[in-house]
Parts: sequence; C-alpha cells; structure tokens
Amino acid sequence: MPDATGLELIAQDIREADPDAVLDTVFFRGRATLVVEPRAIRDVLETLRGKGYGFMASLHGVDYWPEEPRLGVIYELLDMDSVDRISVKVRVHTDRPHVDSVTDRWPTADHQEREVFDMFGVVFDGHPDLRRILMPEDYEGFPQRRDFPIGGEPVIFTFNEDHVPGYPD
Amino acid sequence: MLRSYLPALVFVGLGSLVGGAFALINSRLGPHRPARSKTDPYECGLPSEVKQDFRFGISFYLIAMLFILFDIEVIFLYPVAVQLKAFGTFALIETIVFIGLLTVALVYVWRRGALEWR
Amino acid sequence: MEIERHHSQDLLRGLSEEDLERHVEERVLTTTLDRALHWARGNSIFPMTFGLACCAIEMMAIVGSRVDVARFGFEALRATPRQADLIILSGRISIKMAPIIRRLYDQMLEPKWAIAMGACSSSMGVFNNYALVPADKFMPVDVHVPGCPPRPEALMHGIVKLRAQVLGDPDQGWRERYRAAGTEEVVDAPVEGAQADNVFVGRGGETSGA
Amino acid sequence: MSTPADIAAQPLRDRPDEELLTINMGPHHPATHGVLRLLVTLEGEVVRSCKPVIGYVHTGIEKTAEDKAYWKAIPVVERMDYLAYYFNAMTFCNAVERILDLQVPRRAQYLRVIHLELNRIMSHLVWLGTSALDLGAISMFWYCFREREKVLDLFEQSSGQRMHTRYIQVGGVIEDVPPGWADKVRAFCREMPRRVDQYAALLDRNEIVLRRLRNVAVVDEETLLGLGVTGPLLRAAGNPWDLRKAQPYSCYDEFDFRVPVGTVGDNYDRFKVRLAEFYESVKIVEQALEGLPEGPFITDDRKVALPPRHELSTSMEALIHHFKLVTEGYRVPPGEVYAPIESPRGELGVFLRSDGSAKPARVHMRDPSFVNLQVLPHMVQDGYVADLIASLAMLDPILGGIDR
Repeated sequence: MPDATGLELIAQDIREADPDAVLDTVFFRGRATLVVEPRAIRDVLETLRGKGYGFMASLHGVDYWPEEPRLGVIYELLDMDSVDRISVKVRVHTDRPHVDSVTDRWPTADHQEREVFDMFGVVFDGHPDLRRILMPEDYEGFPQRRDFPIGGEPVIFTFNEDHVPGYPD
Repeated sequence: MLRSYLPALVFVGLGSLVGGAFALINSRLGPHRPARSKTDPYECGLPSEVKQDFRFGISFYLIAMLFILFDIEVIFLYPVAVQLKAFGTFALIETIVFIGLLTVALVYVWRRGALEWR
Repeated sequence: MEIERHHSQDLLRGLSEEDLERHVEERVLTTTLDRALHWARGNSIFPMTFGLACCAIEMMAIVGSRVDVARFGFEALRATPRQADLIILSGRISIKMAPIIRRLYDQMLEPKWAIAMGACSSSMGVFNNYALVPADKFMPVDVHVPGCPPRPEALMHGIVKLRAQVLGDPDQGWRERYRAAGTEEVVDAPVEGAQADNVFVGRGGETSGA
Repeated sequence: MSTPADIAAQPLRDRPDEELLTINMGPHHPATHGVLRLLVTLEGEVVRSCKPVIGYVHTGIEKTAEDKAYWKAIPVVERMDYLAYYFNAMTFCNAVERILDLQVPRRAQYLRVIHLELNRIMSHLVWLGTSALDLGAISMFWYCFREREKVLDLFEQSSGQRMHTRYIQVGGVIEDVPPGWADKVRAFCREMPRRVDQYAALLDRNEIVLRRLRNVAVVDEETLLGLGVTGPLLRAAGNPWDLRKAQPYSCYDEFDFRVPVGTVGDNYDRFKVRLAEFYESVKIVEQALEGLPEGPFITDDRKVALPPRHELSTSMEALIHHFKLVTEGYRVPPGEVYAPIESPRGELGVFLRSDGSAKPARVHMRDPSFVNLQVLPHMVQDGYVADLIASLAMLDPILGGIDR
C-alpha cells in the first residue's frame, strides 16, 4: 500500500500533468484512494500504469445515495512486482452518468463495466458492447441503486395470512 | 437348406416381436398430451434460431462415407474369422488379399488428406 | 387407503345391478393394469440433470456412492428433456431463467413430475428479492424439498415420497392432478406473441435474453 | 493440408460454401458446469466465435446484503460462490475486521486456515470430478465425490452443516472444534495424498486425456494479465501470483508451502497446477494442526462477539451486549475497504462500504470466475468444439459467483 505520503506524491505528479484532475485523496485503514474527475480517468489510469500499477484487479460501482454526485465507479489497481494496491474513484451525477470506457486499454474492464451499467446505469462511452449482462435484456430500472425497491414477497405469518396483497382473502 | 437359417430367422422374429410389443404398449398406454412447445426444436431451453435450410459442412459426409466403407470391411471379416479352421488356408489367403486391397485404399485416402478434419 | 375405500363405497351405493356389474368388472380389470403401469413408471423415472446453483452440488452427491439414487431406479440422469420425466429444480430460479425452465418443462416427456429442491426454488429462500421467482409461480411442482441446501438424504426422502405418490396415484396430467382445469395459457391457435413459455415477449427474430 | 489456423486466415466472406451455424450452448447444458450460456458460431467442428451470456442465476446477493445487519449478511454472501463458501465468509469478515480494526485471536486464525484449505481441497475435488466427467473419465466422478463426502463430514462435525456452514464469524469462528476433530483431520490428511496419487495415476498417464489437454487453448501471460485473470489459470501460464504468498492474511506466512506454477499455459498445465495444489493444501492443514495454539476462538471484544451463554446469568454488561448484538447488531464506523483473499479460482475480494449504521452500505464481491470467464473466447478461438468443452472444464467457472 502506498502510505499516506506516497499517495500525496502520486497525487502531486498527476496534478502537474493535469491541474484539476485529482479532487481528493483518502487514506483509510491502509487503503489509498484517489478521487478523480470523470473526464480525466483514462489519463490518470495511464499515469498509474506508468508508475507500475499494471494490473486492474476490479472495477465496481457504488451508490452514495444521500450524498451528491450520487453514482461512484471505483477502479482497484494492483502492482504485482512491489505488491502494492491503489484505488481510483470517480463520482458522477445520475442525470448525466457518463464515464469514458477503459476497455481498450484494460480488457478486464469489459464485463465489469457492463455490470456497472446493468446495476447502476453508468453509461461507459466507447464500450464495444454496452448491454445488460446480469438482468434480462428488456429489464427496466437499475436494481442496485439505493432507491430501487428490494422486491420479494412479504412473508406470510398467521397474523397477516388473510389480507396479504396478491393472495385471495 | 432352410434349416441352417432357422436360428437366424428365430432371432430376427423374436427381436422384432419384443421391440414391436414395447413400441405398441408405449403408444397405446402412454398418455397423449400434444402441446405446441413439444414440437419446437430443443436448443438448451431457448427458442432455436437455426435456419431450416441449414446444410451441414461437407466434411461430415466425407467422414461418414469413410466410416461406412471400413466398417463393412470389418463385418465381412466376422464370418471368416468364426469358421477359419473349416475353410482352410485358401480362405486365409483370400482374407489377406481382401485386407491388403482395403489397406491400399486406406493409404490413398490418408495421403489425400481426407482423414484430417478440414 | 381407507379414504379410497369410503370413496368407492358411497360411489357404489347409487348404482343399479348391471351398472354395478360393469363398474366392478371394469375397475378390477383396470386396477391391475394401472398398478403394473405405475409400478413400472415409479421404479424407472429418469431425472434430468438440471443444476442451477448450490443444490446442484448436493444433487450430484446423491448420484455418488454414499447416498446412491440408483437403488430406486433414478440413476439414469438424462441431459435432454426429451428423455427425462422428472425435473429436479436444484437451485435459485432467477427471472431470466424462468421462461427457459418453463419451456424445458413443456418439452419433457409425459407423464412428468417436478421436484423443487431447496428453499430457493420453493420460496425464494434466503434471497427474498427482485431477482428470484419461486417455482410454483410458473410451473406445477409435485414435491418441495426443504433445506438450504437440503442434505442428500433429504432429497432422497423427497424422491422416495414422489415414487410412493407415483405408485399409488393414477396417472394424470398435472391439470387433472391439481384440478387446475381452465388455466391453459397456450391457446391452440398460436396468438401472435402471447406464448405461455415466453414470459418476456422478446422482439421478433432476436434471441431473447442474448 | 490446411489446418484450422490456415482456414482462419482466409476471410469468412469469400467462403460461401462453409456454412456458419450460430447455436446456443445454452443455460441448460450438461458440460457448462452451471447455467452459463455460450453463443457459439460454428463452422463444421471449428469454433469461429464464442460469446458467453450470463445472468441466468443472478440472485441479487449484493443488494440483499445491503438490507441485512453485518452478522446476518454472512449467510447471504456465503451462498455466492457455492463451492468456496468458507472463502466468501472469510473475505467478508476480513473486510469488516479491517474497518473495525479488530484483532482476531491466533487460534481463530489457525482454525480459519484449516477450514479454508479443506474447502480448497473439496472445491478442487468437485472440479476434478466434473471435468474428468466431461473428458469421458466417468469413474473419476465417483472417486472424487467419495473424497468430498469425507471432507464434508469434517465440516459437519466442526460446524454442524455440510455446505454453507457460516462457521467464520466476524472476529473469529463461531465455535471451537470438538475434541476428536483434529485426529480425524490428521487421518484425512494422511490418506488424501495417496488418493491424489491414484487420481494422477488414472488421468496423468492416460493417453486420451493427455491428447485432449496438451497444447490446447494456450493463452499467453500478457493476455491473461490484461484480462485480469488470477488463480490457477494465471499460475499455469508461469506467473506465480498467489495472494497467500504475496499478501499473507490470517497468518499464512507462518506455513511453508510451495505455489505450483505451470510453464506453457495450456489446459494440461491448468490441470497439473490444480492437481499439485491438493498436496500443498494438505501440507498447510497438517502444519496448521501441529501449531494450533490454545486460547480464545473468537475475539473477546464484547461489542462485536456474543458473550458466552453462562455469562448472561451473572453479569449485567454481558446481558446488555447480548441484547444489543442480537437486536440491532454492531455499528461499523463509516469507511471503504477492499479486502482480497486467494480463493480456489483466483483473487476473491470484497469491497465493503459502511456508513456508520448496522447494515453495510455497499458489498461488492470481486469474483474470480466472473473475471476469468472473459478469457474463454480467447481460449477457444479456432479450436474444435470438443476442445471448447475441455477448456470450459479447465476454466472451472462457478456460475453462482459469476452471476452473484
């Protein structure tokens, strides 16, 4: 893990190349996170690849519902030689959830970006085949957003067995 | 002359009898509930999109033809192998010539590359 | 058994002489044939290898040597619905998989039975959420095996119970068996798009779900 | 004559006589190890393109976990990769312990390692049984499932349930192992290597299996790293990346074991790497059993772990803690953590975001099979359909983990 100062140094280098790319750096329980502008995500990943983080372990979406901008996409990078991990976070609003796709430079992001699109509705521009991957093709709604109802049926007990919606009284 | 063929005839008769009986019982006693989806082609649970006029590649027929050729050869060897002592050495030489001819055919086919899957 | 005896007694009371004769003679003749038929069917049901999720691993375990399903004639696990007459829904049924399972069930041999193995296929089990459908919602199920995943012995108990039901029960289509007449979804004339086995009416030509 | 590779060189368009057939190797297929659907474009017997379609067993586990308290989320998360259930629970508990900054007692760490390695053995057994079944060695299925029953007996004795045991709890393990358990595990560990020798004798010198696996579906290390593949697939290509050695967790650094690594990266190497991992896991279990320290099996921090029953009748604090934990569960300070561990199929990581309440705000499981599945089209390009079946068997995808 790059320790807190290492993270600041990396943020410093990126800021030299692109002044307002890095919005914030978070260091929590030994995990370094760079919060980055959505438009600058591809260049930041390239500079991190230059610093040795050549393996993308994971790409996943988060819904920070009460806070705005609400949808987050997190890239976990790994440096196999010096066994070092860093993560890059991008925050997008729900009304224009557009992030550049990194599938051409990082092939592992293909299915994972499709899953984030399927579950959160973040549109990855430039993705070769952006379709739903887990839900049926013609499914409306993005299930893993916090405001999407969890669904399922009410469990029937003796006290509510006679007026449960959907079951004949 | 007929007597020597009796076992074969009995065998064929019995086989068709038992087979026919089972088929009849199944069709007579089994339930008949024709449903439209039963007649659809089964493609791992999905509606199938294979076009009806799809023709299989030529390689399949080639391999099938070669198989039939050499399979019949083996079938001819069975009767000879069973009664080799009775037929004497003449049949032995005859069989060797027969196998030799087919080996030539095999080598030809092999060199022409029909055996590799194309 | 005594339920059937009461049933047949009040049935006979109302019959006159020759109807009584014909009824008894007909019953005696068919019962022996039926019983032989059910005996043959009960002991040679071919289950379909249909592993969905975790219960599939336990379903594979019943084919193993410790809890051997071959003792009851269930061993010939068939891969295609054309040769199988029992479908064991071992695992969670997601909404994307439901139309496919319904189609498989339709394409199975008659007479056919269905076992909903595990809590997930019987009642969405642990995951009571948007993604799952209980098996009863779209197909008739004969035996529900509880457990998550049920032990191989529990599934064996379910299979033996199904076998007992088959032996004792005259063969009926599932609509007669569950008195569900009038629930036919597939009208004879294929109405455009309204197919029972396609819960999501996909666009024509394109494979639905692809 | 022209081999499939030459045919691939000719563009498809100008060979009208070659009929291309697009068919579904669909959700219900005996050889897809679960409900995986492959849209395969065939030209005779040669696979021209293969597109995996998944989602047929999607159960919304991550959404359900957000609706449960932390200790209730473990059974939900455990049912994700249903052959490596100890690993799912372990990686989830790792993440929660890292946010809580909780210290797990050494005995609990050793017990966790023993159960993880036994689970790895069981997972590889099911893989070996089903993939040998695909290659035609049907009797292997019965041998492997006989061994699997022995491992499940051990799990049942230690935790009460064969599968999805929920044995690993945040802060340690739920219960200590019963007295006779360690000897049973030693007996199993003595006998297991002999069994694996028998499997190797059956399959390794079998000419059919060798011809089916050697130089088939070779993928070089560069493509694998680009696709994010980890686990036995990556190690078979020569890259010794194993999280147990690279980033040791739960005192893995105290055991010496070797990481089996292949050379060429074909199906045969993947087969041999997993076969060698049997021996390594048995070695780890034996060393962990030797060094099993005494002491508590769960953390004694009452804020997180339930107090023992006998304490409830005497101390008031224990009763309060018990009531608080059982009703609402413990609250976790807000933060985000990514905790990866080495599952039998690769790097299994949990991204956990907590917002201070008693329910996790976001649980994302980075499943190895989900990422490794992307290498399948590269493996089967321009090969035969039979090799597609063998490659899928050697890829060892678990659809529960892929579809979550």
